[in-house]
Amino acid sequence: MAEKDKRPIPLEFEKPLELLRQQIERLKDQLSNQPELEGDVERLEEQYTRLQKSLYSNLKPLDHLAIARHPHRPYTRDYFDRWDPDWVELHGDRKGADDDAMVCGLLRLDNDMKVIAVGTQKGRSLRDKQQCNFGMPQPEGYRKALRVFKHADKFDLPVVTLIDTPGAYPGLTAEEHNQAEAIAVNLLELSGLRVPVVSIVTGEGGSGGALAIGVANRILMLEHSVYSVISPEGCASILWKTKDRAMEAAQAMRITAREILELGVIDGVIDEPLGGAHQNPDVTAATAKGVIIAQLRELKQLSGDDVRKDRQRKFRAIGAFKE
Amino acid sequence: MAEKDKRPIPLEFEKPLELLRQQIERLKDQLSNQPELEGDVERLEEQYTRLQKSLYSNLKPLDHLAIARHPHRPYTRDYFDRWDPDWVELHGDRKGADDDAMVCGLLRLDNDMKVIAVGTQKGRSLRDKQQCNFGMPQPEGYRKALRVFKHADKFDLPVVTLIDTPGAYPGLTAEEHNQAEAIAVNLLELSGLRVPVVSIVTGEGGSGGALAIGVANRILMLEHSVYSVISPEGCASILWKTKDRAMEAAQAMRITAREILELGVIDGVIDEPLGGAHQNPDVTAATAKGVIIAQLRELKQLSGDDVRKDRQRKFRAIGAFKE
Amino acid sequence: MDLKDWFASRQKRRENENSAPKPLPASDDVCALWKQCFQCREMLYVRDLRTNMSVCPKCKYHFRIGADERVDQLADENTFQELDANMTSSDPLGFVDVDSYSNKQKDAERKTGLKDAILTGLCKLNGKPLALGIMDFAYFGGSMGSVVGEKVTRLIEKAIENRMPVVIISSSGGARMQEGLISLMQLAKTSSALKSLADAKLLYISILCEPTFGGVTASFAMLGDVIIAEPGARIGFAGRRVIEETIRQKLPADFQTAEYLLKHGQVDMVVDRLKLKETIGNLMEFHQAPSPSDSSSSKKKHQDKVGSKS
Amino acid sequence: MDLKDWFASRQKRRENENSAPKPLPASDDVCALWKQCFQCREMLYVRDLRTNMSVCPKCKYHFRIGADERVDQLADENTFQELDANMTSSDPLGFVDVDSYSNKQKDAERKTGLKDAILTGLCKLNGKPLALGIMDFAYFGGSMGSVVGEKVTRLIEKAIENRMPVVIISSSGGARMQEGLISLMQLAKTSSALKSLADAKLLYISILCEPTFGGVTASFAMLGDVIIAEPGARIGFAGRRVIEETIRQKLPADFQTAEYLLKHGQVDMVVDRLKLKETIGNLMEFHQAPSPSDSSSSKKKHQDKVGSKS
Ligand SMILES: [Zn+2]
Ligand SMILES: [Zn+2]
Repeated sequence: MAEKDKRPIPLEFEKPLELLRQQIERLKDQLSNQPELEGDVERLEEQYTRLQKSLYSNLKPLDHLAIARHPHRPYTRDYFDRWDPDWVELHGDRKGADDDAMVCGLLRLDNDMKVIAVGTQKGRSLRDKQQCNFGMPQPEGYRKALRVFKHADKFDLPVVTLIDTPGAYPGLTAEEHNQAEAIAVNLLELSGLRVPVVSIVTGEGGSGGALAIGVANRILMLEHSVYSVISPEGCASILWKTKDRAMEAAQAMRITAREILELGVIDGVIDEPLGGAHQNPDVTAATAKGVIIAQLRELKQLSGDDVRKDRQRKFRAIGAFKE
Repeated sequence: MAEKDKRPIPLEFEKPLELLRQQIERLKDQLSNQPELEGDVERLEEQYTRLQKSLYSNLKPLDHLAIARHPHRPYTRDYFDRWDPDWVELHGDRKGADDDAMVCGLLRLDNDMKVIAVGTQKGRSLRDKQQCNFGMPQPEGYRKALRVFKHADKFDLPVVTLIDTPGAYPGLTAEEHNQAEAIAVNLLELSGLRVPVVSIVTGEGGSGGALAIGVANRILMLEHSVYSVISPEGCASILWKTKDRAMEAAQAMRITAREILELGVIDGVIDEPLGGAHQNPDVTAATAKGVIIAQLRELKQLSGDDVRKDRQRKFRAIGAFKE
Repeated sequence: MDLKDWFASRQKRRENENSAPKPLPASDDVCALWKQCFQCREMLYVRDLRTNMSVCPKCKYHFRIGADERVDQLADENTFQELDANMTSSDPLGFVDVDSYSNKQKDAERKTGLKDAILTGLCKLNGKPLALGIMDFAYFGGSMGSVVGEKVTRLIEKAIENRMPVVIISSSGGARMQEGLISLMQLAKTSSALKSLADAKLLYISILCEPTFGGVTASFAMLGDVIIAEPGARIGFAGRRVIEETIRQKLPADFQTAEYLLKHGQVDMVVDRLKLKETIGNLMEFHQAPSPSDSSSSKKKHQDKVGSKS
Repeated sequence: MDLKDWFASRQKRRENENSAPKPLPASDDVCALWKQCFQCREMLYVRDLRTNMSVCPKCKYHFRIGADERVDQLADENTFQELDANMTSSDPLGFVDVDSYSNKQKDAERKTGLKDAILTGLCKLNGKPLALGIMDFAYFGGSMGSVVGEKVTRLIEKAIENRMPVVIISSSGGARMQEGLISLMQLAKTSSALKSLADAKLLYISILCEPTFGGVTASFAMLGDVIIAEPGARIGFAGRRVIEETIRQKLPADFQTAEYLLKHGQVDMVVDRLKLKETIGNLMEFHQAPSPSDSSSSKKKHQDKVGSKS
């Protein structure tokens, strides 16, 4: 809710835009003394929008990644709060942990549209970030999500998941508590749900840790979000032995929403406001909500068996091979 | 297997018997010099058996408890090893722990009688005892058992459980990891299994921690085993504010096999060799195995639905009330 | 399973109550006008306390309350229909400690006006039908014997029969020793009933109140589809003292509190008593199957279409 | 997901191999006669090593072995019928790093004789039919792309069709980066197939070998009804180096070994390669549905009896 207080944080590729913005502001400061400058301001503002549009229509993969990781980017709780201010949070895996990197709740998207929503959460303040482990769930987080998925299945409630995570946490206890199994079991169980599942990649879709809540009937990505099998930095340091060549890796792996849509893995791309979702979280949330409701209305026509088959068929078909 | 090396450990109520045993041994030592004493030895040995029979037909509840807790008493692994020397152990809850207080395995009791067997394990040596936490499972142990119960249900394999535990472990992490939930979920899931379940209380049946693997179609108790809602010591210290009155508590709570059979909670009592199961583990194991096979043959006639109904009806009927 | 701690803490509280200043010790009626908060020590006017649902207005301490008061707080007015009102234990063991179990039962009934530690019935909540069970710690430390086990089971069966959600409010020291192994078996009986409820896909909300321990947490109390705890309520399997004796180590101050359980993933939420009815009503509404007018009908149509092939 | 560690460790091993004394460096044929044990440094005669299933007779070190050698060790002689032998990746991204993915694939095929990182087929084991998948780390670090995903999925489908158990032997660095998100989706595809296998109540035994990581553990490898690891095999989700960089802390020496996983409840058993066939055969026999001659028929009779009421 405190978005208005946030100072803009320009990204690397936005530097010319930022210079222009500063120029405009300087000019505006002089406006009370020199009202004749008003025309200049207008002209510069037009130029700003033109430049912004031009920059945003020529983004490189790493630019998308930078927007997806923007510190002001709306996170899962920002969407839940906007979609249903009265949403009820469900806590815990019932077995010893409540992973804050995974948020689960009961939401009413519309009068006749009750859903179970699950999403990874990055955390805004430093304290929040630490509490949420920078959006990297532990096995307990995936098992918390699983509990809630089963709850949804039991009560015939559709599932909505929001994906924004660098990946599952690579830690000592995470390994001890079987991070791999936690993810694998979610993949298996999600594939078997008899209720519709819609997933949106809202920021970073980081590997198996993202997919663990992303086995959905419909997968959508926000315009500037990314989804990849390994982070560009990780890929570069394996293939070129240096993280500096992340740009090449990002390019080679095709991590952006449009490219992944072309690959046929996802079902659609959701437009963001010019300059990215963080420029207008309200509009972004409203757009996303509209898309979800439309998808769910369609999926709710299917029987439990059919909705499950629909999901399994979707993943069954993904693969690129010759024989 | 090392039973023969074990020195006898006489129980409190066996003291007169022990004196007699020592007398016999002294006499036997003199036999080579004074063969005329042979008659005396025979006479004393007859007396020994008479006294033993008399003592063992007048046991008080705490005497049974002492036999049930006898350090030489056969434990779960002793039974499994005798029932099927080639049994295959299954380890772990898949989520971070392998609780040694809960042993799970695949056993062939007979040519056409494959079972999943689960039991609490106390441990013989001090090191073993510590490893097994003195037979007190952690929540992870109950969840390990649950995983195996579900495996049994999936593959249509009957379940056999052996109960010998002071109870679920009352520890800090046990509480943090939701010991109560681990037990409760097992009760619920066991009640729903579509395969036959047979349980034997082989030693101590300690409260909810015992019941968590004891929701069975048939519950049997070894002759000198006990089963109680709280330990006699615990009961005494609540009601009389002193553990010294455990005898009264044990009497009042009716914890012995015969009394519980009379209460109608269990289905049968399995005879032990004179002097207790530890006097002849081979015979005890063979008897128990025979009983299990007979019970399972009966239960295997039922369909999955019926075997489940049979179990649920059994517990549905337990209660003593007026209205 | 261990009532020891709870008897001990009850006694300590009683001592606290005794040592509290008694404003007007003349008659019981007057005496009952004031009550001291166990937590902040504030003297509270009993009528105000009641109006505030027995939550201290100063420090939010949630007092233990009786089953009747709970009915008033949760059920729509005059809708609560009690079930099995006259069920009592038949003392299967003829249990005697310092006194006989049956005498103790009579005593407890005289003091509390209850026949056992739970009140069950059908009612409406915000106009929606509900099967409601409420444990009362005042009767035998809320312990579960045959009567609690049977009434909980029948309540669940009634809910399945009438396709209603179930709410059970727990407050208990555990299984009742005086009925021996029969008490223990109530854990299995109630959990087995909940298996059938789950198969029927009916909602079960479990509310955990100060205190809930032993056989009750190890059965129906921890099996809710949604689990709610009241603030400050102590909840666990083993009692604090037993654990300290076992691990020979001091436990954290907030160990086994509702808030501690939330942090450790054991309850879905901690809800103030003043918002409890609203929360339950909301959850009931959320989990209600859609009315025949919407999606389910179109789904059925789809199935019919598939079915018409044969 | 991170292949980094595995490439690094493979390289280190290669260096070790290079630095090992070469008894007769004259020709490749002679060179291949001896091999040094990675663990105990003993020089081993290759033919002996093969006879001992590539397990060091001195220290029990389990060498990585190829898919063909596995077939010989597990399948009854001449029973293995390969499936999808000619499937290759179609390079959906046109991926290029220092070289193009398609060139690298050709290279890997030339070096290993394999078309991708898994061999699948139907066979018999102790006379019983079995669907068998074997990953080969030599091809692209055993990474999973479209071909591994598709062949595993088809193998499972074949098993469902023919009601056979499935055994998959894993050895993999994770998902294959060169196919991008399509590789990631193979995790979901294979896990979804295993859901259908589970619904069909067919046995799936997963065997984890040195090394198994990333996307393979995070999908089919960790979903076995029974999970077996080979001694000393390193198994995990994230690579050791990534974890050390993340937590800035040294990890235990035995971290992520088969034995460590056993202690932490993640695998059912650690089984020597020399006993692997026997163990699998035993498990297959144990989980086999009873033949029509015994209990199931009497059960059916019982059901008929119930059915005859209507
Ligand atoms: Zn107060
Ligand atoms: Zn060696």
